[in-house]
Amino acid sequence: MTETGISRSGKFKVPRVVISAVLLAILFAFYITIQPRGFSTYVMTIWSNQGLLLALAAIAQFFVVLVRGIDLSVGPMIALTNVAASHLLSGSLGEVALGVLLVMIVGTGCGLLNGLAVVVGRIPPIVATLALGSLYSGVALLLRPTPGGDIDETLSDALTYDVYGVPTALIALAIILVLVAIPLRRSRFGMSLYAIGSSRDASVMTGIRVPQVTLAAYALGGFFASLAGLYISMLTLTGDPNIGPSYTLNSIAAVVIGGVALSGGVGSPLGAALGAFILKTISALMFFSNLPPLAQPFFEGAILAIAIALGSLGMLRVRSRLERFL
Amino acid sequence: MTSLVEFSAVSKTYGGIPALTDVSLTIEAGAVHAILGENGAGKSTLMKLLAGVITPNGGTIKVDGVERHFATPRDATALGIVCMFQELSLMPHLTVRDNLLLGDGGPMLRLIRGAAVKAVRASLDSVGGSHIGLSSLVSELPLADRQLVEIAKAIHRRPRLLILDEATAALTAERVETVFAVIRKLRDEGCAILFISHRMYEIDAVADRVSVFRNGRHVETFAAGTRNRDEMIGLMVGQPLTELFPPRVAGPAMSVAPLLSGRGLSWERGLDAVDFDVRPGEIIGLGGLDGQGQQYLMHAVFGVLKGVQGTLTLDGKPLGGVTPRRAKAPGVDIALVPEDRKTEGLILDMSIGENLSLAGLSRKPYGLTKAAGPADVAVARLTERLEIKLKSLDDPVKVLSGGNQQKVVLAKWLALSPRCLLLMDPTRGIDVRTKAQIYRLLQELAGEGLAIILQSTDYEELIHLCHRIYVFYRGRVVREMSGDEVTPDALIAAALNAHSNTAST
Amino acid sequence: MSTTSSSTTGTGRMASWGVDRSVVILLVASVVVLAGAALESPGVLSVNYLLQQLQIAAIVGILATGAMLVILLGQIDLSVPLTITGTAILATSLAGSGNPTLAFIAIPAGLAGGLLIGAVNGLGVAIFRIPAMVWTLAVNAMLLGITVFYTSGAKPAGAPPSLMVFLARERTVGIPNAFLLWLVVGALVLFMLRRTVFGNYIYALGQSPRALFLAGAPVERIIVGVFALAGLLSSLGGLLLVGYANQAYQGMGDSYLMPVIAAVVLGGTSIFGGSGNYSGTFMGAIFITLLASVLSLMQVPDALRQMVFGGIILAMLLIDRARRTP
Amino acid sequence: DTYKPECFSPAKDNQKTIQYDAKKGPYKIALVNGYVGNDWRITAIQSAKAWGARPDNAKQLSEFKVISVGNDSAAQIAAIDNYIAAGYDAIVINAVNPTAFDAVVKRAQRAGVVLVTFDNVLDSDKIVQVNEDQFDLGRMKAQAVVDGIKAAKGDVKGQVLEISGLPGNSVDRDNHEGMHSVLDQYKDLKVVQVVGNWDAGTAEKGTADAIATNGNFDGVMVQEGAIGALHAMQAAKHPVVPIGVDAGNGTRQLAVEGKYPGITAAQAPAMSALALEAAVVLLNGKALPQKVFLPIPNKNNADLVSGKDYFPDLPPNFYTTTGYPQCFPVFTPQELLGQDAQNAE
Ligand SMILES: Nc1ncnc2c1ncn2[C@@H]1O[C@H](COP(=O)(O)OP(=O)(O)OP(=O)(O)O)[C@@H](O)[C@H]1O
Ligand SMILES: Nc1ncnc2c1ncn2[C@@H]1O[C@H](COP(=O)(O)OP(=O)(O)OP(=O)(O)O)[C@@H](O)[C@H]1O
Ligand SMILES: O[C@@H]1[C@@H](O)[C@H](O)OC[C@H]1O
Ligand SMILES: [Mg+2]
Ligand SMILES: [Mg+2]
Repeated sequence: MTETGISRSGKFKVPRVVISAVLLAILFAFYITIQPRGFSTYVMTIWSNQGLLLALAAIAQFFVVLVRGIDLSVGPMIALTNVAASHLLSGSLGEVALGVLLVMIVGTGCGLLNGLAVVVGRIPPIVATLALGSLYSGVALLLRPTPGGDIDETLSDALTYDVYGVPTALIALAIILVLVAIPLRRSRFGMSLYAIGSSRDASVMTGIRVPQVTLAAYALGGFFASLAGLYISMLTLTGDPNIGPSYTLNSIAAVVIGGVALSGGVGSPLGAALGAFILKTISALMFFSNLPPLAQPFFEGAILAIAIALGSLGMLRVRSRLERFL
Repeated sequence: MTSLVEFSAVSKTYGGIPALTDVSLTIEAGAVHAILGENGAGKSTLMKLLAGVITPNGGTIKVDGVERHFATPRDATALGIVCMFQELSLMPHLTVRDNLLLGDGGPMLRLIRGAAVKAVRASLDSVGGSHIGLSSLVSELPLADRQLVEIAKAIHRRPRLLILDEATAALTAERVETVFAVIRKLRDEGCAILFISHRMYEIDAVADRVSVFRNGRHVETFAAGTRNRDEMIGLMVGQPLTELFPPRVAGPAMSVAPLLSGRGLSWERGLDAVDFDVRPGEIIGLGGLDGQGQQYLMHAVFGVLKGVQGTLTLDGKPLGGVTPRRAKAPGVDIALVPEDRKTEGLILDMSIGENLSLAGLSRKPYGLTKAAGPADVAVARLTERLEIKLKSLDDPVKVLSGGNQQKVVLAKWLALSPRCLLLMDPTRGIDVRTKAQIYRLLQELAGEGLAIILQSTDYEELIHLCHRIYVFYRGRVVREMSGDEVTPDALIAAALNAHSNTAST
Repeated sequence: MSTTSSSTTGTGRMASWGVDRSVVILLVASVVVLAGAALESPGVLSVNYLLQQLQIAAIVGILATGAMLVILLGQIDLSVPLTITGTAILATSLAGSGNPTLAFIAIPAGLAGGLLIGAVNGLGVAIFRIPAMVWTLAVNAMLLGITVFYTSGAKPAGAPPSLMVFLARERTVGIPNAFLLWLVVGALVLFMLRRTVFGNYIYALGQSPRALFLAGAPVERIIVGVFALAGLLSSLGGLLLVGYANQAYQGMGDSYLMPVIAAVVLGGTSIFGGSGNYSGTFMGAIFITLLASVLSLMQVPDALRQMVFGGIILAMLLIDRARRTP
Repeated sequence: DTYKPECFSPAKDNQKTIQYDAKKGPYKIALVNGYVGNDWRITAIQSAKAWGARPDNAKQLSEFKVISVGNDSAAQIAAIDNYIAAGYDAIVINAVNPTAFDAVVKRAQRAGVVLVTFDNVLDSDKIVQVNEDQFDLGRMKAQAVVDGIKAAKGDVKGQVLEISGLPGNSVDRDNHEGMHSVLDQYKDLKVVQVVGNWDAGTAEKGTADAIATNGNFDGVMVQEGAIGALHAMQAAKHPVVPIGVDAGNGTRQLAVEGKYPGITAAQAPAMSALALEAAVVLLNGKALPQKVFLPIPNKNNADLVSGKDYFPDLPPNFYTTTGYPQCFPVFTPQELLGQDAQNAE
């Protein structure tokens, strides 16, 4: 879980998060340069809003991937909570607050259900979340066959603009990351999440309550998916049952770009968030690049592929071929 | 002495097949209790019952005189019973600090404080791990250090009963001594220790009491020192064993041209200008403290490593660009029995037959049908020659005992009629009887002209089997020994001397 | 709770020709689905309806065959949608080019395209050791970009190769040609898996790449080979689809990814690799096709359809689990 | 007193007019399209460009960008936000979701950016919508089918196939509701709905599947992509039944060749050009009705005239309705085909 450190050969290894951060900084600088308006609060704000949304989805994915799972229901959970929000997030302040809570409960509940299917039902995560995701999409469509509904605008304004020139989305992300990082690194619960991803058998032998902690990881995934669902509601002021699909795969891509190992036990929420912002910056960059628009999807894909391949370049440097088959 | 744990008439079956039958045994505080037995005798089963990994089918287990039923390892830990399996309980991607902290089972959500970290450091230091950094990742530690962390982790929980199931199997003599010191200290503080090892000299060194198991039954318990080695082996095997090591056979003359030679072999992470030769019919040993580059040399020769400098010559001709695939190709004919038979040597869920034919598959017309070829005929002969005990070739290989699994690995390679055989700690965790069989086999193979390189953590087997021994330190060969020079003391001294010599420069 | 032994199926006999439990469950489930539908509309029991389903199942089945090979390695191929679409567009534009030479090579070119895409997937996984889930996703994104660019985002021009129309739509002695083609493909793959060295390697690699590498097997080549073969099969499925739909169209592959994976998994192939029987995949494809057809026949609203689809897959996996673990 | 009322005619239920402060040209305008997978959309993009290429209009534009984001509302919001941030004067939107843009509309207004929406319009009364009555379009197609069934059977019963469009978009919703406003009156009529995504390929596969599972139909309605549906019917040797379908060149040819009774009706892809013009007009400071409804180009199949309503010598993917003569000279095929289908500047 500490990604820094001196490797055995004595050479200093650059922490994975730093690589992601530098990559993001470079991409962002590019973006600002070719953005016709240059750097402005508004440009920052919309960049942050778009980034936060995917970052929340990526953090949702992170918790599940951390315990060596995968959550293909992130998108459907986002859609379902978004739809739920469109039914619940209007009215008086109290009603809206209650609505937010209920939406979080819906998301956490979905995550818990995923966890139960995996832990109790012992179905491999990839298929369990695939099947349950289909269920959640169905419920979302049932609750709102076509887009619509009402979302409280004051709340939306508060969360999608800026405070003294600093985008609220960035502030929110910073708070979330700090709140998550501390217990994750410094409590036994947090370390247990890493432990389970690193070696399930060893965790059992160590006396960690593996089933409970794994369940909690899935529930946390659902919780963060609900935050993404809420934030999408803030951005769109509507409930849309079809909003989900791109988030599932993009959350996985973000997590990988951010240095979270799909094999579990490695990575951080900060990494996941950085991965999300990298992806979003790439697509924003495409926008103002002078590439022919029809060629943009290809370059977006190609850059994604290159970013992923770069992350894996280490494999070519591996000196012992056995390390490739850990 | 007070009895801490009491087994009465405990039985355990796996799918109807008995693993432990009607075992009664008491374990006393303040003593090191060794459990002896062949592979499959039920030693690990006994430990797993105590550790709450499995539950008995019959009989009772009392702790402090109270009958207990453990559902999970947590229940056992709560009573101060701590188990050390072979590397099972370390989380590779976590730091040493976190591995140790997680074991002590505090409240889930409270934040860890500095005092807890200090305690971790102290535990690690007390087992001789002061050179290990708390923030190193376990996956980056050499095997021996991992083992120390494992031990520290067990001790960190302040056990009342510490179980070591072959926990020293990967350690060389010097490190074992460190562990023993810890064990003795714990014992003197009143802790009970259950100790399992297949190395007789370790039992001699550390045990206070010895219990022998055979075929899942408790045969006898006696005070250490009241039986000699042969008697103990007799109890384990059920009949007297003539000899563990076959009589020495002289190696080929130095004038015989080497089959395989290495010159100036270097590899950035652990080999430094190593020269070696091995002749047909010769058994050479790689000794020294563990993790000094012996394993890397094996991997370098078999083409596992990338970027190895220096030259390898086979039959006097240079051999370049080796990969495992090329190493085993006809004309080169090198075979490797890897270090960890469960993840490297075998595919546990596949059948014995499939495992036996795995290396030889490439000898079939590529990609075409699996019809029997010469290698398969050889496999059939070898299962007999190696006396592999199996019910059916279609059973998964994981149902075999450790010794028989190792024989499968050997047979799979011998079927290709290699000219050079690389063996990485081939008898680790294997019982005396099987060891003796393997030793005899190796000597026969050498007699037939096979060149053998044997890396081992067991100094006895290096001494008794090898014609020449290269002693490693920090990736270099620091000493070459042969003939009568090779005695236990000389070998250990060489490894340690190398240590102090190099350390002082 | 057994924790120390990681035994998954309890049997190491992967090389048996035997019909396993998944097939029986799927057979029963198919009969139940048909019987249930027959209460509503007895027409589903007509020979013609059933043959029609076999025709559609053939497309799913051929795609599932490729997916199964990859899953046997413990990997997954998410580039299936655009492999289908991309190679379909390639073949139709050649076939409709008006140039007889180009039209003649339309089918081989489409298949070669699939092989090539698969090889690219395999190289990323084998050489860079990028998790297939991410790499194939990136490849999919690039392919999407290429097809968008090539077709200007519109309906691709061209015509279906007449052979594909014949294979996908016509019948021979009353049996859909597509189904016959599937039988041939299935038999070849079954033979490969059971009787060839390559087949043995595939299972072994799924179980333990490390041990297989140390046994001196060409691990990288096997991985690339399997992905290439899977790409080939995806493109064959795509070409059949072209014949059936009479054209190539954007997004034609999108709706196949999930059902295909579901078919393989319901068929008892372990998502972790190393075990699975082709008979299971075969029945899985038929069951999934029947289920989809019956749901649409009964005009179940989309919302409910998704829920039923997810729910049934989940239920069947749970039944299967419950039977496997006493 | 709105601009060119004979062209920008208000919908029956239009409530208000919209006018902004005049800005000095030339303007930076972006067209943000969602889905692009069919001929209609391609022609729409070509039409917008063709309009921009006419010399009088070109003078008004300093920059004109067209982008298609796919059927993803978050991506479309991101695109619009990006253009707002980049200081565009007006943004023309064919929206993938009618309700998801309220927040963006607000952001645009704060930034002083003029928004115009067309085809799949936003459910918003704060910006100008350029469309035709999509509900009525659906109603018209269903009515023609029902009438056809009654003419053939004397009674409206049996089963009909409805190939709907891209879920979540407003045109799909309104067409569907329009169709059902007719169909739901007949208790003995079973409606089998298949999602066709406005795409000929999907429609063809969907029709083939539907015939395979349900047997023959007594009438077929297609929002868009009827070429595929008609092909599938031919392949399945489906009898000729009344249809209510789109007005692509290929569809009309097939309808005439197959002697299908019913109606071909659509909207002109040139609607995009009109929306672009609306944006320029608004930037000029002139007023427009908030909700503009254009007439629905439609023709009974029996009345289709070769060379006037459809063109056997032009490709099937050509769209028969190329403009609104009451607004500006109809685009010639050459003018449209001269524009690359690329979404470029
Ligand atoms: N999980 C299991 N399933 C089935 N049989 C098992 C299982 N574990 C152990 N056995 C069987 O129980 C018997 C006792 O095994 P155990 O592991 O206790 O032997 P051991 O004395 O520890 O051997 P070794 O010296 O190889 O470690 C053996 O016959 C073994 O095959
Ligand atoms: N799932 C299983 N089914 C049947 N037998 C098993 C199973 N798991 C383990 N065994 C048996 O239990 C024995 C003991 O297992 P264990 O894990 O202790 O291996 P081992 O033989 O001691 O090898 P090692 O030297 O690695 O300790 C094995 O030899 C094997 O015979
Ligand atoms: O409005 C529809 C348009 O958006 C779609 O692309 O094609 C068909 C039209 O009816
Ligand atoms: Mg054991
Ligand atoms: Mg053992």
